[in-house]
Amino acid sequence: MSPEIIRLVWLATLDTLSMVAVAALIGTAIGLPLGVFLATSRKGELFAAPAVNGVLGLVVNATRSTPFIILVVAIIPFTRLIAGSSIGTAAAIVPLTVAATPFIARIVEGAIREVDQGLVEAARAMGASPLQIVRKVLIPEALPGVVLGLTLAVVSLIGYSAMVGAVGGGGLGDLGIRYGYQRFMPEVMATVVVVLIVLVQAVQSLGDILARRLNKRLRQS
Amino acid sequence: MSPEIIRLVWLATLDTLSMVAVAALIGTAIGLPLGVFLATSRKGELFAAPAVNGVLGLVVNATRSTPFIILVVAIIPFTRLIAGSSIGTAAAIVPLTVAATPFIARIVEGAIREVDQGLVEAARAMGASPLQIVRKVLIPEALPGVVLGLTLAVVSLIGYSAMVGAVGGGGLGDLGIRYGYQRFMPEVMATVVVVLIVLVQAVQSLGDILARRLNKRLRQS
Amino acid sequence: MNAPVRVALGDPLINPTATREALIRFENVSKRFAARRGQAEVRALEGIDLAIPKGAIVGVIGRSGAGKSTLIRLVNGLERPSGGAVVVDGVDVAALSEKGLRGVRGAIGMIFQHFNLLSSRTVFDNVGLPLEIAGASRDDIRRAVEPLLELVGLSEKRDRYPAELSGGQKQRVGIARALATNPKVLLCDEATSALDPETTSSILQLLKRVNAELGVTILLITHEMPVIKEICDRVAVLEGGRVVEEGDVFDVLTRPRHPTTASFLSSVTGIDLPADVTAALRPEAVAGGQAVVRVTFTGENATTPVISRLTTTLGIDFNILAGRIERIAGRPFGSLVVSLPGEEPGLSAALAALSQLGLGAEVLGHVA
Amino acid sequence: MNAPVRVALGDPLINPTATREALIRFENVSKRFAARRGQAEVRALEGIDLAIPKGAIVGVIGRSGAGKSTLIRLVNGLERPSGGAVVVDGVDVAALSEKGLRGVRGAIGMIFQHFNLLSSRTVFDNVGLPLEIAGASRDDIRRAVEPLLELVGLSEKRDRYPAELSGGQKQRVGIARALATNPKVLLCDEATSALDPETTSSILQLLKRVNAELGVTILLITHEMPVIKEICDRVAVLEGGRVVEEGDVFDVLTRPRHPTTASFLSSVTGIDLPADVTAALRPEAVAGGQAVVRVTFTGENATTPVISRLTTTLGIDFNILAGRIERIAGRPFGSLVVSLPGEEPGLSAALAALSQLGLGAEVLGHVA
Amino acid sequence: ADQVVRIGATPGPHAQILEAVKPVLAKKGIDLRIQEFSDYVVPNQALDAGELDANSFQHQPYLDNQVKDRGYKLVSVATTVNFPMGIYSKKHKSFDQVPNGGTVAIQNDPTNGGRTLLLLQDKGVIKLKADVGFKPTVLDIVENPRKLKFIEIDAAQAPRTLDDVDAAAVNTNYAEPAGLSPQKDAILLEEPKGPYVNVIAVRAADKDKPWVKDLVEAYRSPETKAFIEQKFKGAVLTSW
Ligand SMILES: Nc1ncnc2c1ncn2[C@@H]1O[C@H](COP(=O)(O)OP(=O)(O)OP(=O)(O)O)[C@@H](O)[C@H]1O
Ligand SMILES: Nc1ncnc2c1ncn2[C@@H]1O[C@H](COP(=O)(O)OP(=O)(O)OP(=O)(O)O)[C@@H](O)[C@H]1O
Ligand SMILES: [Mg+2]
Ligand SMILES: [Mg+2]
Repeated sequence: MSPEIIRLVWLATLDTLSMVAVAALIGTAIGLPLGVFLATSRKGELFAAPAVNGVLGLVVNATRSTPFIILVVAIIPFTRLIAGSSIGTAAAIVPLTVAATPFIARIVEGAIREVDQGLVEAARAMGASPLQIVRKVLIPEALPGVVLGLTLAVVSLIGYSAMVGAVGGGGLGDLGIRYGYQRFMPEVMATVVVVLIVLVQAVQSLGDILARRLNKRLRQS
Repeated sequence: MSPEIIRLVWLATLDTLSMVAVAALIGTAIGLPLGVFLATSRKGELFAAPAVNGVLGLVVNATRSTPFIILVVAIIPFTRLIAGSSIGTAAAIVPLTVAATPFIARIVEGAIREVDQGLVEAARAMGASPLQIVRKVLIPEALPGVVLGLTLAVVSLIGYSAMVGAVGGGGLGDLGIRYGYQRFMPEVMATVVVVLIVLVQAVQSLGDILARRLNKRLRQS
Repeated sequence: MNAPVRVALGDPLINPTATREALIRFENVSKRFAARRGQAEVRALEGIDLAIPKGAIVGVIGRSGAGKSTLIRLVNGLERPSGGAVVVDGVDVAALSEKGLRGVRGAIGMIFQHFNLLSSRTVFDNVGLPLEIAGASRDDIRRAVEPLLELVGLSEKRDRYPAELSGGQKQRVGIARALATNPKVLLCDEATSALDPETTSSILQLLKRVNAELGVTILLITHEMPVIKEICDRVAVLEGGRVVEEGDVFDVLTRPRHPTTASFLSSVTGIDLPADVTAALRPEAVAGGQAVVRVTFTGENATTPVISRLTTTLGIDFNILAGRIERIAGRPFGSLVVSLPGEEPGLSAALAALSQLGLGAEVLGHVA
Repeated sequence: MNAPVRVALGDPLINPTATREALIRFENVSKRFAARRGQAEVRALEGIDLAIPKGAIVGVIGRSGAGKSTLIRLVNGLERPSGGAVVVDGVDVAALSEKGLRGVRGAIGMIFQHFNLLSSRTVFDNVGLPLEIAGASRDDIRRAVEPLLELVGLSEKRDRYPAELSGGQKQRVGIARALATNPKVLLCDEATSALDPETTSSILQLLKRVNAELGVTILLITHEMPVIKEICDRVAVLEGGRVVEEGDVFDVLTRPRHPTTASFLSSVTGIDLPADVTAALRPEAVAGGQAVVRVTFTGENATTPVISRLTTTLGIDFNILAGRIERIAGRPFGSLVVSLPGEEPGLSAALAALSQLGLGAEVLGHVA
Repeated sequence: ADQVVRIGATPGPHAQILEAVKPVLAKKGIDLRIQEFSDYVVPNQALDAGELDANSFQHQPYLDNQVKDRGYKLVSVATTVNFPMGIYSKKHKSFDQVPNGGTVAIQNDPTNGGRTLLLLQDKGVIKLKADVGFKPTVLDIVENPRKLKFIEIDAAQAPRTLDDVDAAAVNTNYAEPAGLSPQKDAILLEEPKGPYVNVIAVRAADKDKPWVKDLVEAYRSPETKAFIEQKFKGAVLTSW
């Protein structure tokens, strides 16, 4: 493999890392509260607001159902507003984040729903406000599940990031597609895939270990 | 909108439904046991087989990390073996399934990990075999979480299915991209997106209701 | 009667000179769990009228499933009544919004039957949780939690997670947590059910102390009669969702009017006959045999040397087979099963003498 | 000693003529929970030697955290010992693989301290679970489960989910579940801790019956001394992970050699003095006052009319202040706190007479 | 400092050729920044929005259509290269052998797919609606006497489907790396003239800027031509 290719792979790796990291961070920053809200705002629940819940659910579903490439184009004006440009790696972060957020929200929602209602009751009995219940009970108790879910989301994001080639996003997936798929250079494709696997394996292992560390429910004998 | 377009949308909807349904079914059929195994085969666990767990985890990660389009190309021989051809809707189901399976496996893994270890202990104390523990304890107890996770997977599959246009898979996403996006027929794009949203909304609501029905842990007052 | 107006659960509660007005009052409260596919509605509580005086320790007893937990959960609004009013310190909590309840709940500590400890928090942090919620500083939390852990004997387990604790240790964490905020009202749902007698006794002493020193009103569910005996002022007996008996502990325990109460008491007053004696009992007098008589002490006369006096007066040999005499709410109470010569007229004379001394006397049967 | 060879837990176990050889034997067993970031290792059990005779009901008591649950969990291999052997019916379960354990476990029923009911199954299906696991047919399951539900009083709750049950109802489901497969060994971890006295008593009767009729060996953890008294043959006292006392229930309960046992017993034998008496006690004799004496009955002499005899013999008035006499393992046992004239030489004479009658007598103090 | 020119291209030959143009242009003091898009819509959109200065990935009819549909103010300033479209088969020696009802893979993007349909019309295989312009779709087929089944797939995927179909349309840029020679292997080949010569497009306002002239010159330089001939061995034809 030529040093040129190695340089390309290296740069693409950095691109992927930065895109995924930023999108995951922002996606979590928005998706986490959104997911918590989705999980707790149905009728009779903590933040009971069934109407808002319905609307947000619809927005989340709409975002999730739009094919990524259509989403990318549909939000170009927004992307330009945020990133100053609609093309390039920085710009690609915007649609990636928009796609990641509802995904993360749904994952967080699922994890929050698993929290023992008895604990919520205990906190309610202490006079906790809904926000306190979220911060002190729901999130800490759901944390192992949330971490596993975020791992899933980050890995999915790495996959998604391959699609931002449409707006010149770059990154490993795009490199693999451009060189490996369209230019028929199997060795680039193979290199890219190997790097991706290493990356995903690292993310997954990290997520697993963290989730296990955070899980205090297991009797460890 | 011309009747021709309506017909196209209708056919595409059927394509999407069939692709997603088949991929989800097969993906679940394989991903469910795989996820259960991933969740229970680490050191000291039910099916303790750390080596196999490691290898399977790697395979799952490899599949998840490969960009979809590269995956499509990489498994063409396999697709041809299964579907008799590497192109068309039927053939598209193969890579969709291959992509969905590890995703579902990870989701199931997460849900299974949430099951109270006390219940596993109770079953062990009854002399249950690992398979019985899976069938009678882990899966039923994790079911609400699994159903929510499968909902997430199906919605993601609907998104993925937009990408199988590359191998002539057809379906709503592909239609939206080709006609709405590339040929600039905004009304097709809008129609497709609306149908997709309705579809996703239906899947999500169904999943939510089912998960709630299956959850017997809530005190309902 | 106080109109149900929102009043802060503030200082007045700890005023030790307060008269024994009701701090918590159930007014014709009912609670039903709605019917569910194929399952009938459950009437967990029905027409409950009950007053918990300020500063009192009130016990609630009843069979499993009688509605005790449901009753206690109504007080802090964890469960909403299907009918009636639950008035706490003048406020009908049933009518309060979840937000309105928050203020009331801050002054109510609760010990849960199933502990409800946060698995993600250490023992220390679990006990500190209500303080965190109340907005206490890190230092204040430490100052409050550490002595509490000492009190419940868990200082050593300070940084352990609930999964690493034994059942009783978890329960003690729950107790410490409920006491952390110096609540004005303490709701205890089987607070000592997982504890050994010694630990139970030390927890009860603790509850007694917070009651006496801080005027904390305690509503306590238990199925252990010794607990009621030991610390309660009043007791209510639930049966099938209704209060079938209620009153001063001494009165209820010594003169139970309802069969449930009576049957519960058998475990505490030793009214049950030993099995070997029961087996030998005959209904008719046996020549040269003994009569088995239950002598009941109802408090007033337990200080007079009854048995000796009978012996000296009538010249009868009493043999104590079984029984128990103890203090209930400070007064001696109990019963003894004794055997004495079963032939007339000695027996009748003995019985007459016993009742003259103010003792209950009941011939259970005869043995050879 | 049996070599630890794999033997099916089959019919031999229910052979009522079997001699009382040990069915379960702990041989120098220790159990440690490994140290964890910043947390020391926990030595839950240390040098446990204990034999559970076939067909016996053996109780285990001890303070919260003493290691009782850990001990019981070793029997069916839910916990693996850090050292020593746990021999069940000749098989060292500690040496068995998880797979090997399965056969042994099929013959062991377990009632968990925290119930461990499947939230996704109804009451009926929870009780039926062990039968399903054993491969029973739908009909067999119904035939086995329905009478069990009847026995524990939950027929009405048949199709309810655990979340809809009260604490005691959950516990009863756990009990029914443990009995569903007619196990040869029953491990009960606080099986009645959430139950009222009446329900407890009916559950104990049930356990007694399965023990007597089916020869089920029962290892039972409890902190309720009445439970031990009521059904156990033998009892072991755990303290800090060690067996500090073990033996026949009557022996251990009547002549406790270890302070823990003694302090546990105070709740059952009424050895504690009433608080008001304690407060008035003085160490020195008071002119014209009374001496407070604890008279201990140790079974042999509880059938002689001691008090009356003393009265007639010495002409002393005894006043019973408190105390309890009851049957433990069929023999009367207990103590009475009595007051009698405190002046010498009458007091010494009375004490001498008491000890001559084989009674323990201890002067606790004097009151005016 | 040097002037920067941002140019968009699709991956493959377009981008590869621009990489060869880059050093030539550098000598004129222009830094050519190549931005690849694996999409046909975004490059025009980005150019129109001012996020690119030029692009080089499309032919004139496609540009005209985009301008018409979306109102872009873009013009072409030079023709560049041509990739003759070919139809290939692994199963048949000539297109006549393709049986009735046989399957033919065509590209699923409007430019290439339409171009293939027009090629098939030219060769008398099918007949399209009159006046369909340059981007007919399979829906525009009015006569299909051999009942051919058209399967639309990704352009890059085409060579990989040859085992599954009777024939597949493959752009030359994808044929060559897949080991197919347009001259030797194609069973139908586009005439090398036609409207499908690619162009360099810029914003109308920029078309007289000096850098445009430099860019065109560099593109059409002998160095570039030599690169194309050596690299693509006849699969890419230059228009100058
Ligand atoms: N997984 C664990 N990790 C660390 N320590 C543990 C673990 N499980 C139990 N322990 C400790 O071991 C000791 C014995 O616990 P065990 O549950 O056997 O007590 P117990 O006698 O059953 O008490 P209780 O009557 O309160 O249920 C306790 O001090 C407990 O904290
Ligand atoms: N969510 C619910 N849905 C239906 N029935 C319920 C629900 N919660 C409680 N019940 C029923 O209400 C009755 C009263 O329950 P509660 O928990 O108050 O009993 P309890 O007196 O506390 O009993 P225990 O001593 O066993 O804890 C029981 O029959 C129980 O099955
Ligand atoms: Mg209860
Ligand atoms: Mg225990």
